[in-house]
Amino acid sequence: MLLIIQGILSGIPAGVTYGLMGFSIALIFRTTGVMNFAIGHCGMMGVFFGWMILGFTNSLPLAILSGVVFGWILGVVIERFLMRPINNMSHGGMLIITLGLLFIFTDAAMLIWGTEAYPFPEIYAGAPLIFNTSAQPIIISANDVALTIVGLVLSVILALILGYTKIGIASRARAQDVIGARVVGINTDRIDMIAWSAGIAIAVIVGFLVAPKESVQPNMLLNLLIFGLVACVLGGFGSPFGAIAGGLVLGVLEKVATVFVPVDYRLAIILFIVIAVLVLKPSGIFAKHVKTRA
Amino acid sequence: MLEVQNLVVKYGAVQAVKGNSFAVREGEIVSILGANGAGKSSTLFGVAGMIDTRGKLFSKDVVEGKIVFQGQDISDYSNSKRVKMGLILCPEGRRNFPELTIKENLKMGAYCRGDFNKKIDFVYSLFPRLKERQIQLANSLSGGEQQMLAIGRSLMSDPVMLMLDEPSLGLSPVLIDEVFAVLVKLKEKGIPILLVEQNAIRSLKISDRAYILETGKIVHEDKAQTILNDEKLKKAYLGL
Amino acid sequence: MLQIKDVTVKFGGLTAVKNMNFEVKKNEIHSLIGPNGAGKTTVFNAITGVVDTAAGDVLLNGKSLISLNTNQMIYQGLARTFQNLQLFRFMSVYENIYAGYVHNYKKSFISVFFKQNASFDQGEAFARVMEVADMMHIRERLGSFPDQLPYGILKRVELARAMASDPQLILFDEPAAGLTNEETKEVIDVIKLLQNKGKTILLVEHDMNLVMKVSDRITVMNFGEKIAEGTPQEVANNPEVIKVYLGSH
Amino acid sequence: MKNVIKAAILAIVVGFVFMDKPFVLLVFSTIAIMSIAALGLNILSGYAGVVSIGHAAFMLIGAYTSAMMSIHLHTPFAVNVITGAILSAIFSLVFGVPALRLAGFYLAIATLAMMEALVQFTYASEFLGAAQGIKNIPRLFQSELAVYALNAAALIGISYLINLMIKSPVGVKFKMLRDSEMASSAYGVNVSVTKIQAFVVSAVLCSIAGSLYAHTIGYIGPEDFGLFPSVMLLAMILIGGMATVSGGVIGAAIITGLPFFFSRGKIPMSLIVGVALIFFVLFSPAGLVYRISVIYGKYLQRPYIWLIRVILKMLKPTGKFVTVNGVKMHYVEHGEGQPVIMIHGNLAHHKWYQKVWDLQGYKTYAIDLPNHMWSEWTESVSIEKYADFVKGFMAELGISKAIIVGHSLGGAVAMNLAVKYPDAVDKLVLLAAGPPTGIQSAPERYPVYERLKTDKNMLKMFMKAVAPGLKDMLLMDKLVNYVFLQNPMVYIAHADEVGKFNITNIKSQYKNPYIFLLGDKDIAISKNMAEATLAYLGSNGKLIMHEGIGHALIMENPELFKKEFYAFANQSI
Repeated sequence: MLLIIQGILSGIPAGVTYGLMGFSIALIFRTTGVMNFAIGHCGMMGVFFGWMILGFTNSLPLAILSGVVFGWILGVVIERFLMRPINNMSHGGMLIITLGLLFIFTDAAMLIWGTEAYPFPEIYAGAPLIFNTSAQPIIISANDVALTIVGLVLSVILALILGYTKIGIASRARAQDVIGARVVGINTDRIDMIAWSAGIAIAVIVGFLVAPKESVQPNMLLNLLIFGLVACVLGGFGSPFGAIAGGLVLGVLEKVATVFVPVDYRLAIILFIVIAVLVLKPSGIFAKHVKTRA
Repeated sequence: MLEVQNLVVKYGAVQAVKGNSFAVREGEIVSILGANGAGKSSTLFGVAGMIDTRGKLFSKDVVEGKIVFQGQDISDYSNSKRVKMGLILCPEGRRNFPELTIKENLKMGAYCRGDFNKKIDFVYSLFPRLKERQIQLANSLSGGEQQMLAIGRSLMSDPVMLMLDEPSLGLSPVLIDEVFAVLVKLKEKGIPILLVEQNAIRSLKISDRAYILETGKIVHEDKAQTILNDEKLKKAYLGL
Repeated sequence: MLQIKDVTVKFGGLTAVKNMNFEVKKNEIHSLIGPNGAGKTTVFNAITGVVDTAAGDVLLNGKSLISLNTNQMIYQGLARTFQNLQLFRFMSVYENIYAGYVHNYKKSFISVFFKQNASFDQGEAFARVMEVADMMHIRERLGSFPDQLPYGILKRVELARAMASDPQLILFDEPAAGLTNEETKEVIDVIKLLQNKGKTILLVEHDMNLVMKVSDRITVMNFGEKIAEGTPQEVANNPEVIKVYLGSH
Repeated sequence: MKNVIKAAILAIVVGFVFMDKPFVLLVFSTIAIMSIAALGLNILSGYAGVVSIGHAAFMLIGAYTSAMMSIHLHTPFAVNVITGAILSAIFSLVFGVPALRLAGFYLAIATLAMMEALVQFTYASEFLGAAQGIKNIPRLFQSELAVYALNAAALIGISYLINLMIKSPVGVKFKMLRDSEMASSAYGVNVSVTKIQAFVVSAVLCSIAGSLYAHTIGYIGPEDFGLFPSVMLLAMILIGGMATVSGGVIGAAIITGLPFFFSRGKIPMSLIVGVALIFFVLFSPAGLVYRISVIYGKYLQRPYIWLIRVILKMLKPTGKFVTVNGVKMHYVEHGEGQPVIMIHGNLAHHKWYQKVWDLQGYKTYAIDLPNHMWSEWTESVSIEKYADFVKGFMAELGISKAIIVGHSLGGAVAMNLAVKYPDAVDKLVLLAAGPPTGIQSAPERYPVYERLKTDKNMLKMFMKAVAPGLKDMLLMDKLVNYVFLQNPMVYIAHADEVGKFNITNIKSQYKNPYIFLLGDKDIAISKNMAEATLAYLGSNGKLIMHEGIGHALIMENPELFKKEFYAFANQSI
């Protein structure tokens, strides 16, 4: 029992990062209809940039800020010069293009920053929280707590933006009906650009959150890409917040699963579960229905 | 108010509108009539700047021609720029945002133009049903209410000129009466309307002038009253 | 030949087609018309098995089509065209027409790896393709690809594909949509030619000109229900139909 | 079959050239293996239009099955391959039957998850060697050359079988599915069954490739079959060419081969592949195979064709010359008796009549029209002018009246002659002649006619389609070679002319008898067209159809032609 509680508690921080990653994938997919398989590597570019700034300035907040800004600009560039001209391509074509981006960013990072894995500081390095129980203590690292708080605050901010600001409602409107959005004068191109930028910026933040564990290296977010996609599958691609919920479920499931199956097999088993979910209920566990691009 | 010269709309190989010129003057209701697939909706799309062909690598859609609105050449303007000038389209098939609330839908109507707080009362006074249901999602509305919402949303942007595409489509006779009553009210307020309607006789009755479209080309133009008594209309519709 | 019996189609809570009844007789050109959103295409889709019917039956020569999938329709002698031209983009015109004949291949999957089976009855298929290509006057285009051809020719390619399957009944979904007047005239000729060849035709079309010229009988729909049926003359003079098309006075 | 022999010869040459360089042979082995896997993916993605980004998973199944069996059970290679293929087929069915209902991106995620799950399972399993992988997998042969030979043979054999499948109706069904699910369903394609078929075939091919890989390289690890290899497979078919059997080979050669031949670390391969993916999707979706074939057709055969022309010009014309209207015309004459003028068609020359110019009791003149073969070139390329030349030719030789035989475009010339100079025509033998109203050439065909100038392969294909009954390929080759002597302008000009000319008034001018001979396999002239022609010609003749004959009766079945000719020409009027 305690193992399960420990599993749940340590699963939440992981789940938050999966959920945010899923959020950024779902945000771009829902708004623009493109599933971005390069999202992890876009985030990685931002993290590398931030890491570089960290080297120059030694200031963690500045590093994170510059990384996020870099990610935002990357989003603008990708949307404006790659995605906008081809926005009526087939799913297959789009898929291959984002896979191409993934490859390009992998090697670009290697060429610019080398193949080494660099360490990155934790956002909050304090003493871990320890709860003593009769059998065995439950341990939560301080960074995990900080990470969870950052993640949840970010989710709330995103929820507020999407729910109540004009631009947020407009982006939901654009996702639901393009023609409707255009007749009321919404500049759909700009909304798409914002979705790309915001999505990549979130991926950069996720990158910073996991950088202490994964180190800064070209494929640091490859696994998170897969987990993010899985979070989307669980939560349904229709809603970004479904993805966050899916991410939390996934994180907890992953850690709790280790109680019952050998640690090494947990990923394989989760992925098989994901295929089952995808096949049985493609719209996700939480979503009511899903909209696909015609 | 609006003057269109040689409008051409092509979707790939299909030429939907083939070089039409027409105009809408101050305070007028002008109807565009024609069989289904004659190019009426494409005409409105072309005028509203809905077909965005700029910077698209693989798009084969083409819009050509000169569109002058309030003395300004808006042919190169984007859709949002046209909306900002007050040239508003209420599209065919409602095109509401199904998973936004009715209030949010109306808020989106005032996205580019129009004061939300001022206009919302006007729209609610026209369509009291919308006020009752303002926090419900749009997809919970019936067909007629959705049409009200679509018209209401266009009115939110304080139109200088309004283009309506099939506002009575799929509505019951009572609701059709209601819609046409609203159109007359708008006319009284001095808003010119470019109207595309299936219900030819109804729309001619409230119109000042009308154009008849046949396979993408304007074949006839006259006073609404004249057309109402004309055999040409019957030909365009029933092929007699 | 084709009987639509009390067909009702529902989408969620919405009834798109209600108690639809009509019959297409052998070698007849029957048109289904009505304003936008009247449910014509839904009837069409119910016949071809694209949508499920909530009630009623569709009979072709007395055999029910309701339980069949779309891909089994061709075996019942039913071919269709598509409103927005579903041609095979990356296949030549020859292959596109040949595709209409391919369902005649009934050998097992494994046999394709043996040379003698790989090209089944090419002779017969070839002859059929050539025959329908001639009929549609697209013989010179057989080597071309759909992207290279003007819209009017593409329509003929689609008709040729339908003809290659040697159907008894052809469903036309708006054959004149997007065509010039000249091309529409050609379509009228082709439809009449098909009738002469003994085919039965069900037509959904907006172009009243065409409908009035070719139809033997017309069924008019509005709001998912049949409101009139008869010869072109009868339908054109039916006050109900005039009201639907021109609006009420 | 011919391509198989060509490929085998190429493979053998490569083998012998690099016999002493085992490393190079290993590279070629790897290319062959990856080509098989790419071919597998090409069936699914290129032909059936289903994009998978997890196909390396099936290579993993094949590779691990093979490796484990040969290490632990010491089974022979063939058993390993087959077991792996069966396992892959079963796995692809279990995964594919439910998953292939998903569309687009969702299916891509499902394949990604499937692949990742297998890779993670392998990583986790101590039994399968975990992250260390499996080392020392028994090699099949000690000699690298033998290993190479096996891999090359496997590639060639599989390509041959797949080619059969692609050309069969099943291949057509795959393509139909790719281009429009809706239409393919309406034309009898069971969408889910057909997709599964493509999926299983592709899985089996990838599995075979995996088995070969394990035994060729001798070491496998889970990272060999992850996301990057899967996308590399996709890149191979995209770069090489979707929906082509050879596309995967070219793609595999570039992506697998390049890093080997340059020093491995220096080329940022992922960057190149990434850029190539985007570039090919956007600007050249048909891939390199297509580009190469265009370049080959347009430019690379030019020296060869130039050479053909030079050599042919050194030969002596076999016939005689006569100057008509200032143009030297070449002709050959045979036999004695009533004169018969034989006029060849488009892209042809007098030699087309070589099998039929011995006609008992007739003196035949097979001519080269101006602009063709040994005759001089002239600017005036119209069918009417050609008719004038034929008339002039007869006048020069003192022939006042002759039986005129016209094939295809020559038939049009013959009819024109009959309209303009009815007295010169005794009887008319029309061989698959164009209709009196002309045939409009489709505008999109012009680039093809233009291509014929520089592309012997295409011209030959053209001829094969025109004369399906002519089995003597050497003769075919000869006939094609002589075409290159003709005036380059006529390739296009004839297409124009055939569309322009109109002699619908022929009935009122020409009253003598005629026959019209036509094969039922003719791709240029149909029975309908012939019947239309007959309506213009009047009732003084008839149409005779021949079964199994294409556009060229005189080449395909000369005896039949002679029989028909004698029957027609010998009868007294």
